[in-house]
Amino acid sequence: MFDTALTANDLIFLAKGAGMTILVTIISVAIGTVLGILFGVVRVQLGAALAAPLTFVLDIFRSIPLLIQLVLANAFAGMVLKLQMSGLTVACMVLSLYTAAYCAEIVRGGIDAVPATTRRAARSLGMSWGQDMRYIVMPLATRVALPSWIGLALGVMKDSALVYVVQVTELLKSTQILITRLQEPMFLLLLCGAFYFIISLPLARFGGYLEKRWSND
Amino acid sequence: MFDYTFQWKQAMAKLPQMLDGAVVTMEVAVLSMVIGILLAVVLTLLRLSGSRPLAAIATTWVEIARNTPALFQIYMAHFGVASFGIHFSPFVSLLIGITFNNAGYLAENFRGALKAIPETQTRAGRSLGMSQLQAFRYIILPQMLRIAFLPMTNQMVWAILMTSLGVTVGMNTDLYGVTQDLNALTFRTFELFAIAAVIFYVITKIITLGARLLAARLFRY
Amino acid sequence: DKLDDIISSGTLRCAVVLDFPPMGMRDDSNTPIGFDVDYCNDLAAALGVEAEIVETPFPERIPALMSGRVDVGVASTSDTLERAKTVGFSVPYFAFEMAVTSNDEAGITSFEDMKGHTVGAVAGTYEAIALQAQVEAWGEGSFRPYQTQADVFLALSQGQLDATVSTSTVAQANVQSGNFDGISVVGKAPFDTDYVALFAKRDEYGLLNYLNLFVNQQVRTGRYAELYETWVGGELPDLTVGGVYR
Amino acid sequence: MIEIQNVRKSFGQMEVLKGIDLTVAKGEVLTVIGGSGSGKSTLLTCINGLEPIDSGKILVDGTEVHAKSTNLNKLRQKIGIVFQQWNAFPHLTVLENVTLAPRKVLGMSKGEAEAIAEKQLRHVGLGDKLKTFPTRLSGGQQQRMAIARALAMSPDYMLFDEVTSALDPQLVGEVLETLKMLAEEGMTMICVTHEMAFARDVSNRVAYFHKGVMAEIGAPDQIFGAPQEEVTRQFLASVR
Amino acid sequence: MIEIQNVRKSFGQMEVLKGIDLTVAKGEVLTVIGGSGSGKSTLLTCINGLEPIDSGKILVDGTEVHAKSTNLNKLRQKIGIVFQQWNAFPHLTVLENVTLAPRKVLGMSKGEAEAIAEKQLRHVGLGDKLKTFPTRLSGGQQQRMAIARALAMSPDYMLFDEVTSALDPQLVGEVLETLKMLAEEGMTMICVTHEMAFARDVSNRVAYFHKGVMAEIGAPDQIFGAPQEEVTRQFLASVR
Ligand SMILES: Nc1ncnc2c1ncn2[C@@H]1O[C@H](COP(=O)(O)OP(=O)(O)OP(=O)(O)O)[C@@H](O)[C@H]1O
Ligand SMILES: Nc1ncnc2c1ncn2[C@@H]1O[C@H](COP(=O)(O)OP(=O)(O)OP(=O)(O)O)[C@@H](O)[C@H]1O
Ligand SMILES: [Mg+2]
Ligand SMILES: [Mg+2]
Repeated sequence: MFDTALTANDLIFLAKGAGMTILVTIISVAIGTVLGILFGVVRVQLGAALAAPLTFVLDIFRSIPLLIQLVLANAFAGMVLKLQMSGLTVACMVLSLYTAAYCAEIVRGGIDAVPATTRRAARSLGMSWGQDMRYIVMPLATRVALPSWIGLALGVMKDSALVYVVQVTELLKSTQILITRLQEPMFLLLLCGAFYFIISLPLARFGGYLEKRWSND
Repeated sequence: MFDYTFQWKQAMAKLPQMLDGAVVTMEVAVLSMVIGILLAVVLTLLRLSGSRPLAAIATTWVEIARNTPALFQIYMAHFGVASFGIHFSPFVSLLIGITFNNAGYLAENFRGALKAIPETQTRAGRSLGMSQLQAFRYIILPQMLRIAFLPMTNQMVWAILMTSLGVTVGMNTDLYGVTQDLNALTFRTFELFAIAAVIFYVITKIITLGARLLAARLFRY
Repeated sequence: DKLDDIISSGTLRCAVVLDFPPMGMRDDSNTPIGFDVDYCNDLAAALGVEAEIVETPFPERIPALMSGRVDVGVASTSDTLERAKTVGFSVPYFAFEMAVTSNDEAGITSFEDMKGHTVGAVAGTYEAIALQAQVEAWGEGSFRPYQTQADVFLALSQGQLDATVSTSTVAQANVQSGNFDGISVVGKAPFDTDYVALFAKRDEYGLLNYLNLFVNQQVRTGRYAELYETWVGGELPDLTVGGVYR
Repeated sequence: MIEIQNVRKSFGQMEVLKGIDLTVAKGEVLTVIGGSGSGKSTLLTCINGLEPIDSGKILVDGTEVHAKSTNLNKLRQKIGIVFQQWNAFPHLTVLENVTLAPRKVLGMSKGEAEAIAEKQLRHVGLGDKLKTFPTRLSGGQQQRMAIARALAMSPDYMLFDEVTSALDPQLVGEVLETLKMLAEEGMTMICVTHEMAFARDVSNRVAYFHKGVMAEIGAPDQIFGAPQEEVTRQFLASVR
Repeated sequence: MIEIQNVRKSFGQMEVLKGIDLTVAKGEVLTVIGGSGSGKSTLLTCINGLEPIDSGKILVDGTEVHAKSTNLNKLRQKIGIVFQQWNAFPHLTVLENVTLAPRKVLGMSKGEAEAIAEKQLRHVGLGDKLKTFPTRLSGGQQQRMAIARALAMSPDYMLFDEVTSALDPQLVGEVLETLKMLAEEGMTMICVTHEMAFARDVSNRVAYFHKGVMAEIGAPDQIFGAPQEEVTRQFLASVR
């Protein structure tokens, strides 16, 4: 099993795929988080009834397979809107909204976890809504939300394995390409799994650590 | 801009085939949940067993399930293990992949739920003369399942969504597989997948709603 | 129109399937090569632009075109009437015979032997559609579509599939590659010759017209024969059909 | 001066304040007593505009609190309020808790704000806890910190809502001492409390609330010694 | 008869029971009092084998509790125990709480178990709560349910560990009444409690625990009226 036809060239090829996985993840998580915070705050601010349309739309992203979202977005952008978008653009757009949908829930949970009395105290000191948000709610909500957010970011990285359908060659796809040439499925798959594992595990552990630390005070 | 002509009629004619696919999707999801829950209970017990090797096996399972893509797990269940001459049909491969994933995530949820149940509950059971297993079965487990019910519902929804990954291991009888086959024949990509999306959405809504009703019935306390 | 767009943009983006040797594959440095890759390069050269190879799995060829990710498909695409409702095809630029490849342990020596076995092909291809229909007609055995040609041969060599139907060129290339142990080409599949064509958006008449002429020129100039000799070898398939106007 | 004129307020169907009239003069200490749910807390949160009112008027130094044109953030700077539940900002040290509003709302420099904060914290007896996080403080210390935090904005009025009722008995004394000190320094205060001894000793007037109505108001001697209303008598009997 | 012979028990470094000798006769009511952390709860959980001991012996009707050969599940059927809190199984109705062990441990039929459960629940005054979930019960009712649950196993001994100390004052009485009733019926009981009046009125003997040692044991009159030990005197003075 350890004598492999894998060359340095192939490793670079795999690394490129890994780079693509990371790139897609970083872009999507960054945009998705900004949108998610926006949506989450809007939801809390409007209340359940007024925010119902937004809730509905975000819920759709959590109720349809990502694969279908990608295929549909791709088909819609190209066939219906006739936009010339690269696969990477479509992948990042879909994944960003997908991230935002989950992130909005996390943000909402975080904000809800800040006791109303603490916010009242801030407002009664003369702080504006924005100052209350900035100096009181955000730091406190972050403690509640960060561990789940780390979980979400890792989830997005793993889900980014599906963007192959819009012709983005990320880590798993690169692995499949090499399997085609080298015919060493088990070895290559283990290599690929190890890579995901190596990025995920420390971050996941860090999230667990934060959760433990912050839940104590 | 919208000079694309939608052909809904042609696509809608395929609805019966797609609904058949939805049934298969449900089969995979439900089976993977039932087996996944049982395995998760076992994994949880192993992690509590105090035996280091057993706990290590369980922990490895959980960590791999949670830290690699579901697609990877399914691909591995089909092409990976076949390197050792073990062959599973697409249906079974998909089922194994999703079940592996479910069990890992659920075991983690169960562990969290267990932490929330006071130690005195076991004590109360034991002091009534129950064995360790009886105390777990009749006192801890029901409470654990209640606390983990919402995460379990979410996992069920994910299981449904994950069935779409079956195409990578040659599955073509589930909803996604059927849709993809139809797409290959007609190339009405947008219409077909839009219908599939609606079906998926409806299924997940029925499940979350059903779970809510079930919870109201099961957990009257 | 599209033709102008391509020329003015300076790049021609071709959808090519890269796990379909010898039509499309990767060399040791994972660079795309193959008949289709060269064909695309020729077309780009004729247009006076740069070629860009966009890898597309079989099921994603047409969606890639429809979504504007590529300008033309040079992807060994069968010109079926059903598909022509959605995209525009050129005249055929290649023709495939269908061959049966089997795992040596399955004991299959002909197309008919496949009856009752687990067989497979690449989802969304001409041969997959035909084979699935045949399996249903036989009423026994089962059919599995995989996403890529590579997965099909991987499954075949692992023994997950007993046999597959694929284009004979692909079958030969894969068997000769030495990557797959224990499989061999055992016969022809009695399917019609699979004519494959270039494709573009169906309302891009200018571009489609250009493609037709280009295919014609490739044959006339002998470039077709030359590419065939490089990548496939053997008897050159006839791209014309007797007894009817095209 | 705080003027409350015929204020009414409902939550949904339930009318919680049924026409309250009340004036608190500069330098006065008013104690509000009354049963649970009688609307005492609601009145306080209406005074600094945290809750809207349905009708009537509240004027603070002549500014109408609930007028559209009123800048509430500005108004609240002169009305300090401390609540029953400790509402320390748990992510900030004691010093940061107190300096936050002066810096961000009043725009003070860090140095300026810290000087004031230290003064106020020493004032309430927390001079040695500046770098501590509130979770490490006892309940009584947290309440005193909340008082210092409000005082750091140099308010003209202070509202206290049962600041001792969530505390262990042995911690109540230290907080009441702080309130007494403030009263002696001439701060205008409205204190909702269940501590009758405090009400008697410290306040200029005592108001008794009953089911959303101010049933009786008067000097402590009068309310405790010779209540006019039957409901007041009953309430006092029940808490004694 | 429960015989405790020179029992020692440590948690890690800390010795919690430092050689306890004690015998409780059939029909006797023993009350155990003592400061927090003196080892009272630990002793009870050792008696029914929930905790192992380090040395010494505990015999229940002649059976050595911590012997390897002892079937603890069987032994525990004759020793009922009720804890300070978290006793109720929240996912089961009151009736199911009580029938669970008779059915699963004793193998009774559902009907049989329910008959017994209903009798015991009526006995403790919960005859009208059979279908209720414990979360809907007051703390006092929950404790009485826990007592009925233990009684449904027809135990020969009952151990009570501060069963009233997590209750609101007005609920304490009803639970103590239930204990008293049991005592009058002749149940052998060990009650750890802080309720001195109960200890005095109901028990045959009172044991005072101090830092893991049984400092004094005797009739209630003696312990409360003329304690021999200085530590007992101090303790009693502090709780009065
Ligand atoms: N935000 C709210 N929404 C709905 N009802 C409320 C709200 N705040 C208070 N109430 C109700 O208004 C009534 C008066 O409440 P308030 O807090 O003013 O009473 P209180 O006199 O301060 O009582 P306590 O002594 O218990 O603090 C109560 O019945 C309470 O339930
Ligand atoms: N499971 C345990 N692990 C470690 N230490 C323990 C454990 N249980 C009890 N202890 C310690 O043993 C000592 C005796 O505890 P125990 O609960 O028996 O005291 P107690 O007399 O019942 O006190 P209280 O009146 O507070 O209930 C305490 O110091 C306690 O912290
Ligand atoms: Mg109040
Ligand atoms: Mg105790």
